[in-house]
Amino acid sequence: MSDYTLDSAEGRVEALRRMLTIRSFDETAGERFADGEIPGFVHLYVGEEAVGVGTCAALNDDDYIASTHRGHGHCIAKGLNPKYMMAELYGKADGYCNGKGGSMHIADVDAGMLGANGIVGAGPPMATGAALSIDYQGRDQVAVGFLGDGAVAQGQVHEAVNLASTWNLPAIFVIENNRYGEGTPVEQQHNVDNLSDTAAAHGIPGVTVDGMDVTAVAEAVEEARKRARAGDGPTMIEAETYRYRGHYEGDEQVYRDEDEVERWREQDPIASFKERLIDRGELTEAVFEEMQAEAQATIENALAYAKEADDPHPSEAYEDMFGDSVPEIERFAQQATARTDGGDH
Amino acid sequence: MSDYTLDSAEGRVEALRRMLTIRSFDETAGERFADGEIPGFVHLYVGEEAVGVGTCAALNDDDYIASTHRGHGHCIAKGLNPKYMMAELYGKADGYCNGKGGSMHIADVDAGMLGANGIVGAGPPMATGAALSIDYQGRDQVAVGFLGDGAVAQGQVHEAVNLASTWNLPAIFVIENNRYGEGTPVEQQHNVDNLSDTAAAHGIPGVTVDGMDVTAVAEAVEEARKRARAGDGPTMIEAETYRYRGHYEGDEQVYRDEDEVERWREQDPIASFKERLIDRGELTEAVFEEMQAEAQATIENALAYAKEADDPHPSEAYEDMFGDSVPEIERFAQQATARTDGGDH
Amino acid sequence: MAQAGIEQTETMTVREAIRQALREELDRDDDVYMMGEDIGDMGGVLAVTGDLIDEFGEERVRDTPISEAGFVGAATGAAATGTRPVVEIMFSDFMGVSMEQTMNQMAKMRYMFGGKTEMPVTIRTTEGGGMGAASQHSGTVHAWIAHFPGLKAVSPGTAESAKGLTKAAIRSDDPVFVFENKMIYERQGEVPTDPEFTVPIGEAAVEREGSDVTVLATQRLVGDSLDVAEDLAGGTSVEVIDARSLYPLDTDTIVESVEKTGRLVVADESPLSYGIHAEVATRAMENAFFSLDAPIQRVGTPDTHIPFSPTLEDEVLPDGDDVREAIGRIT
Amino acid sequence: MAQAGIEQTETMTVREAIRQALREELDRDDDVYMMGEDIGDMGGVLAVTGDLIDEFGEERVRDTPISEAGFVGAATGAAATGTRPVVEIMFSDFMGVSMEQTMNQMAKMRYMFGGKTEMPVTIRTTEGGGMGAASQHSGTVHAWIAHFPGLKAVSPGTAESAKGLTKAAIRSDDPVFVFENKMIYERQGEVPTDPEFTVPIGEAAVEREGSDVTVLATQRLVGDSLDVAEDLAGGTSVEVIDARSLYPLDTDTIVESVEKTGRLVVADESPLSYGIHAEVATRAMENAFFSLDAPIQRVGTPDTHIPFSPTLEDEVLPDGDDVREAIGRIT
Ligand SMILES: Cc1ncc(C[n+]2csc(CCOP(=O)(O)OP(=O)(O)O)c2C)c(N)n1
Ligand SMILES: Cc1ncc(C[n+]2csc(CCOP(=O)(O)OP(=O)(O)O)c2C)c(N)n1
Ligand SMILES: [Mg+2]
Ligand SMILES: [Mg+2]
Repeated sequence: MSDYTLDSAEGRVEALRRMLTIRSFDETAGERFADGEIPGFVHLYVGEEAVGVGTCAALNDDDYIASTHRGHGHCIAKGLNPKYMMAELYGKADGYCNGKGGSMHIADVDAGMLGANGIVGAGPPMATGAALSIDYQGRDQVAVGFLGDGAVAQGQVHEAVNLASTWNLPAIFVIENNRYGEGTPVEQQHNVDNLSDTAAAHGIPGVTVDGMDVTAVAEAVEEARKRARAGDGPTMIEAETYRYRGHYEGDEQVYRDEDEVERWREQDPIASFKERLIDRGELTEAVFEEMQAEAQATIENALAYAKEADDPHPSEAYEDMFGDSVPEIERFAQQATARTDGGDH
Repeated sequence: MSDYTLDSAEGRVEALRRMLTIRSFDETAGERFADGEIPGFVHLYVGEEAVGVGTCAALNDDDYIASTHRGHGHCIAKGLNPKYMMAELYGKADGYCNGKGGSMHIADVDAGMLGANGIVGAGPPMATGAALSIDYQGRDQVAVGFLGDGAVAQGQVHEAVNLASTWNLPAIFVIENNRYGEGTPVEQQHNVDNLSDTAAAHGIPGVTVDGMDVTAVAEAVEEARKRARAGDGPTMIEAETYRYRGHYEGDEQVYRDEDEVERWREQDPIASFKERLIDRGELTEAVFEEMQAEAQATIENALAYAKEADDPHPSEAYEDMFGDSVPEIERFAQQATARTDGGDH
Repeated sequence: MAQAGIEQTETMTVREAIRQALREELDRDDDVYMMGEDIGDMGGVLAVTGDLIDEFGEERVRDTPISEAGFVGAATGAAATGTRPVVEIMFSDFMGVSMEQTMNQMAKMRYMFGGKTEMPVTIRTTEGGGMGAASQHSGTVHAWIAHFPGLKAVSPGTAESAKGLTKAAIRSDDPVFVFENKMIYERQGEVPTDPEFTVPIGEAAVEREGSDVTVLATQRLVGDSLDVAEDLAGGTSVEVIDARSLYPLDTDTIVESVEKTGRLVVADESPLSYGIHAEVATRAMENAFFSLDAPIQRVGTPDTHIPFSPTLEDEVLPDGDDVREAIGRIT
Repeated sequence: MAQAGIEQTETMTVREAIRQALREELDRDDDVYMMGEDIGDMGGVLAVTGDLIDEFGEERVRDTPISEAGFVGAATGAAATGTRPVVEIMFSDFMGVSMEQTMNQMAKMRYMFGGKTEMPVTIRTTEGGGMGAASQHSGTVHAWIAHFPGLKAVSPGTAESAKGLTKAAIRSDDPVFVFENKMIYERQGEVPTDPEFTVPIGEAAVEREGSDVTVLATQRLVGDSLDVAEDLAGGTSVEVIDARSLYPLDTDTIVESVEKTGRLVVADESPLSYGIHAEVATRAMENAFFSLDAPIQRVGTPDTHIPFSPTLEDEVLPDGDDVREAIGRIT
């Protein structure tokens, strides 16, 4: 079981905490990017927190997830440490990928997080593969592949789902339908009412759930997990959600108006879940504020850590290409080491 | 309109004639292959004639088809000349591809035949592309992409169908479900009741028809054609059929028993259509036998033609790579020409 | 096709030059249209297509679903049936998605069909590291396309060649890949304004004459090499050639230069092993074996992916310093 | 890893040698399993896997749907999570379908993740013309994989190396592509029987010693070159090296030979431009510049696809005659 399940009050509060942590992480990352501190591309999860958290709440700790380019939320939901995540965004030596990956490639295979992925649609084959290992070795796990609404158009998604279905593997596919692929609305990418209709092509159940509601997501994933573990094969879940920020930081968002964003904000997954917990007497406003402050503190610590952490040594650029070293690369590694040993360059 | 439509007696007889021609072509090709006269791979259409003929009967002459590796039937249904087809199988200079393509690549773009294709699943993107040209230039045509049951697992098929659907293009996808992809039964490749269920993933109508019945196929395609021309987008048609011969010539067919083949033969598309035409008084046994003899004669002529036709000149290997010539290839072309001019090698 | 109308020029960036090329060709030929992801209202992720949609509408500047196999395949089918698609693949790293359609259909149809079809399709895509975009958005894969029979590949290094090659690609009846290095979009240059100006595919350009050593460069490294040449002027006289076309490759211009200088550096961002460099070096050797006074030097990415961290990315990416060192090793 | 146990050998074909390698590795390690199209009851289209399914069952010899992107992607995910898949791609021409998973996932994961995963996946695939299979079933695309960072590529020319390289590939924690030329499946050779025998990836083999000219060959052209060497014996003394591993490439063995002979022919079936040849030639030049007595000769496919008609196919495919002519040009 995961650290938090939504069938206990503690679990629900923990889920809320994770959503707060994600939001804090991503808003901070957005600011730091705007200030030019973070290189490359950054895709934020603000508004979509219920999907990642709802999914991971229903998983066991040793289950796998394969993420997308919009992966920070999945990482935190799966229990990764924001310190090393932020260090990775800053390209530091002890980021999750030693600075080699950045936002789009954060991974922690041992924690079951098979990587954010810069390729749209690449998560599902990865999840099918992990489910294959599970099945082959008879382990008691499942593998989840996240994908966006846009990614549903990718052939590799269909191939992966079909393979998982035909081989009856313990995989779950979670579509995060946030209504856009970059600037293109979902209606211009697909001609179906629900993206979960895709499931019909592969003979597996497809459900569409409210992706702004963390419990709705968790319930669907829990059921899918049971099904998978019972040997009944994969499930496709579409979670209807929305991203509040641009596709990536810096996006001018010519394709939508602020009104639309505002309408979705009214269903905010954090605010609405908080209200529900307060209504149920599982949370007070005061405790919530404390949690929020804690989340912010966690991220500020992570940020301070990331900023102060060491850059990788240039020679590390030549490591990790293979399990062993090859002469083609080795000579550059030696030059790089020699250069810094000699102090020049 | 095509040369034959199934709503007239003449059309029906012509359809039967084409089916006979296909069968005769393919049985002859099979024999010639067994005798070592035809190089490479040969995939025969025997048993599946009703699908290609039913489809092309419902098309106009200038409509496009994009075929598969099992393409002879599509060619003859579309009106290609068996002489140049057979010459191509023999690798001769005036085969449809000047001997460069062989069985797997017969094409006649001017006749709307966009090529047999050695890549499983490659026809649908081609058909979507032709439909795009049609749509873009406002022409009154449609484009059909054929694919096998196995090909339904290819991602490019999904991408192509989704694109055609989203762009509302005048395309039709015809799945020839002959129950096997090479030696693997359809059940081990997919987990759906009908392969036409695939249509649901892309928001287009999907129908399954009796692929041993040429009129059933033609009716489905006719309706799909109307739909496409009315601007209502693509349709997916699954035709249930069967191949009598091995996957390719030389296949030992360990994956099925003769009984299964025999059961399908009882629904033979030629025999059953012939019976129907006789019942309707549109054909007599005598006329049928005459037609059969004619078909055989046509193929024998084609064969004689192919055998006597000239081999391409070796220097032709260097032609047709590009619209113009590039120095990298030109120097080999010159060497080849010089070699034969000089008579050596 | 000669370089017509190079008399009148205008200063513009590589990005503007490409957009102008697209605009002119859309204007010239109704059968030409573009497709790609977010090239319409978004104006392209790297802002190359810009406002073309306003001018030409969404039938001619088409946003696609995220399905490179589907739309590259469709472009191939469309090119075989009478229209002239110009496709944008956002990052060349995504070319893997559409490699089947590229290698087996687009590249082979004309040949397999005995010449019975044309294939007037243009693929524009972006390459290269330098913006911290990490390994899946920074690759330089043009050697694949240059190697694969049936495809032409061009790689402009200047604004002029960016415009002229893009136009030549669109006018060609063959599949042409235009590899745009994303770090030079802002680089400025003089660009001919005559709408009939094109750069013939298969011709390199001597961008600077010199007598001591030849640097054959591509893309970003053309500008970097010109800067180095300028720096070294007085000491070492460096001839800088922009390869411009990778396939076909202009052997004659390279050989002529090497016969003059006797020394060659090949600078290209692709991974070193089996990269562009080796082919250029081998052709130089095959055709100017006895003119070569020193081993040919290769400047490229040392067989790694492009890492995210700026420290690491700087380490592996070839740049002017590497060109300078390579020159130093043989002069 | 040394070449252990080469004392005892058995005569077998390349096909048998590969099957034996697969059998031994399936036997040795429960985490190893195979997947591909019709490798089970059908025994593989070119009959390599044969009856392995009878011995190991359908969990370990898995027939897949026709979806190379799906199963290569799945193999990648599986290799990252504790199992060791061995994938067959029926014809290397189909590698385009799975190129995304190959280039962006399989090749990059270890590096992008800072070394936090292994990638023990083996891809076996068939290459080459000669059976009239036409352009979509006859390609030789190994230069793509040899060029792309993060992938290893081997290309056996003999039964011994076919067995030893296949086993080494399966035991490797890196992605290794094994390129099997389909025309040599019937070629026989002596093969070590010790189940611990492997051929280290990255080591070429001098298959025949000589002093006048070196022929560095791959796959089918190894055997063809040996035949030519035998023919020429007495007149010209030809050293024949089987490259065996394309990446990493054994520069030392090549350079040592060239330093001895002063002359080099590179014979490989890939298209000539940007093919294997140029890299080998360039390394020879970089490392033995002053030993070279004549321009290096390339023998390969002259930048065309492989046409169907036997007359045309013969014309473009490199063979022993081409090797002989190339030797003749420089000796
Ligand atoms: C194969 C591929 N094509 C294109 C892209 C560029 N790209 C990155 S994210 C994105 C949009 C993805 O949309 P969606 O799947 O809905 O995910 P979201 O960004 O909305 O979370 C695109 C087109 C890519 N990374 N990979
Ligand atoms: C991409 C690709 N993968 C594999 C093959 C090898 N292959 C050729 S035909 C075939 C079976 C195709 O089955 P199906 O689509 O049902 O067509 P059928 O042969 O039954 O007409 C396979 C696997 C191929 N040609 N292309
Ligand atoms: Mg989206
Ligand atoms: Mg079939």
